[in-house]
Amino acid sequence: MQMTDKPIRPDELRDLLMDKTAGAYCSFEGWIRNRNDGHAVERLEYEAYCPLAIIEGEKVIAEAKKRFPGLQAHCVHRYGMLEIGECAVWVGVSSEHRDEAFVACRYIIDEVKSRLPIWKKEYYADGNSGWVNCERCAAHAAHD
Amino acid sequence: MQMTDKPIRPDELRDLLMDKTAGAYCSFEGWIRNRNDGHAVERLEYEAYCPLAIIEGEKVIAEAKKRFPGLQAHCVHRYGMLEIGECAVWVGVSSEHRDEAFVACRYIIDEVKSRLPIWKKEYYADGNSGWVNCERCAAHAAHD
Amino acid sequence: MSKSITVRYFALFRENAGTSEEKLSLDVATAADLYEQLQHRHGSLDARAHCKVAINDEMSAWDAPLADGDVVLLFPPVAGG
Amino acid sequence: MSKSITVRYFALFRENAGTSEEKLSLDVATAADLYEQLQHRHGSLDARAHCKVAINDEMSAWDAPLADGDVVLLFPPVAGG
Repeated sequence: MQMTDKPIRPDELRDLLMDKTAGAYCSFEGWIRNRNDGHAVERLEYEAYCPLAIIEGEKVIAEAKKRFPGLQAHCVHRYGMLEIGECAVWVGVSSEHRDEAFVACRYIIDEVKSRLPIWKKEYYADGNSGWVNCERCAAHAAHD
Repeated sequence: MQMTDKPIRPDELRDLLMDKTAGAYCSFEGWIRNRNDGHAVERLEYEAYCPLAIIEGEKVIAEAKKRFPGLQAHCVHRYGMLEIGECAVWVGVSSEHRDEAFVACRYIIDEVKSRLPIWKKEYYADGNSGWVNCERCAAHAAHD
Repeated sequence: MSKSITVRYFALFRENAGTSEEKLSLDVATAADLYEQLQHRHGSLDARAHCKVAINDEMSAWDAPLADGDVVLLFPPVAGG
Repeated sequence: MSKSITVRYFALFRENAGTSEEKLSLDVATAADLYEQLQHRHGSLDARAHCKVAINDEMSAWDAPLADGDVVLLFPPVAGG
């Protein structure tokens, strides 16, 4: 698990997961898009508490590896100000077969999004800004 | 859908799917690994009937796009002789949210593997070689 | 009545047939009929359920009718990726 | 008995508190007690169930006891990725 304020390079990160025993590679990237919930978004600011984000991210990756022995996995998350189209988070997984590559990649991004101390603030075209609510809170609220 | 006898370049292919409205990107790669079913594999030969592989691949991608409007997707498959560690197939999908990116990426690779006229022959360390049985046939046989 | 059919074999089928293509004159109504006759001829085609057939470069059903001059592609079970 | 606690706020909590860190002298037994007192103080903290707390850089439970000199990090609901 890595936190960075520099652009993420998926091509270089992918190569770190290459392994002669791996037949499958699955990656996920979160990109900054120009709309959210109907608002025109101009850019996004990520605030992170890096020391604990790294520890919690390592835990998530360790959980995935424990579930699927032989798996290799890595995750990098940006912080700071990001422009439309930039990559905010990257997850890469390599494994023997594709089943576990997809499941583990999905598990890691889901847990990273909901457990790491990272927050995002959207800056809108109309000059306003706002902190983005967490997905799981919204999902829980919908069930309340 | 593209068939090629040249090395696949995931980094360049990914950039083709960038879109200001896309918040999620999922990719899958099939890599040549050095073992299969307990045999030490030295290299793999892919035979393809390209005209129909492309048509059928386009159908698969169209099915994914129909299911998830706004999705962008692309797939490239190698043919010819491949060495251990090389990328045999690449699938990339971008979409608004990550749910559909994962589901569509998985759908495309599953269908591509089972519907396109592509066959692979493994060359083993002991000098033997053999055509690889299809996954779905094996799965059906197991249920018979 | 006998029809002139060009048959193309791929992968394992090509190796078993010992050729990638042959022109045959056969009395067959459908692709399934053709497959059955070729099984007798080559002895080693897979169970048809896992195989696919294309007629004149279009994926077809096994009960598709064959016409004189058709090119039939016989695909063994696929395993891409 | 009153304890000296350093509280650090993040994201929305920082904006609501108007500061990223404050040292407080409070009579609190657990992180939950602290959170409740700060809700009265700042009036606008989220429902605790969606928030997380770390004590001295370790993720903690809300019923974890606080000791004199502890540094408590208050995390509003997260939304990474």
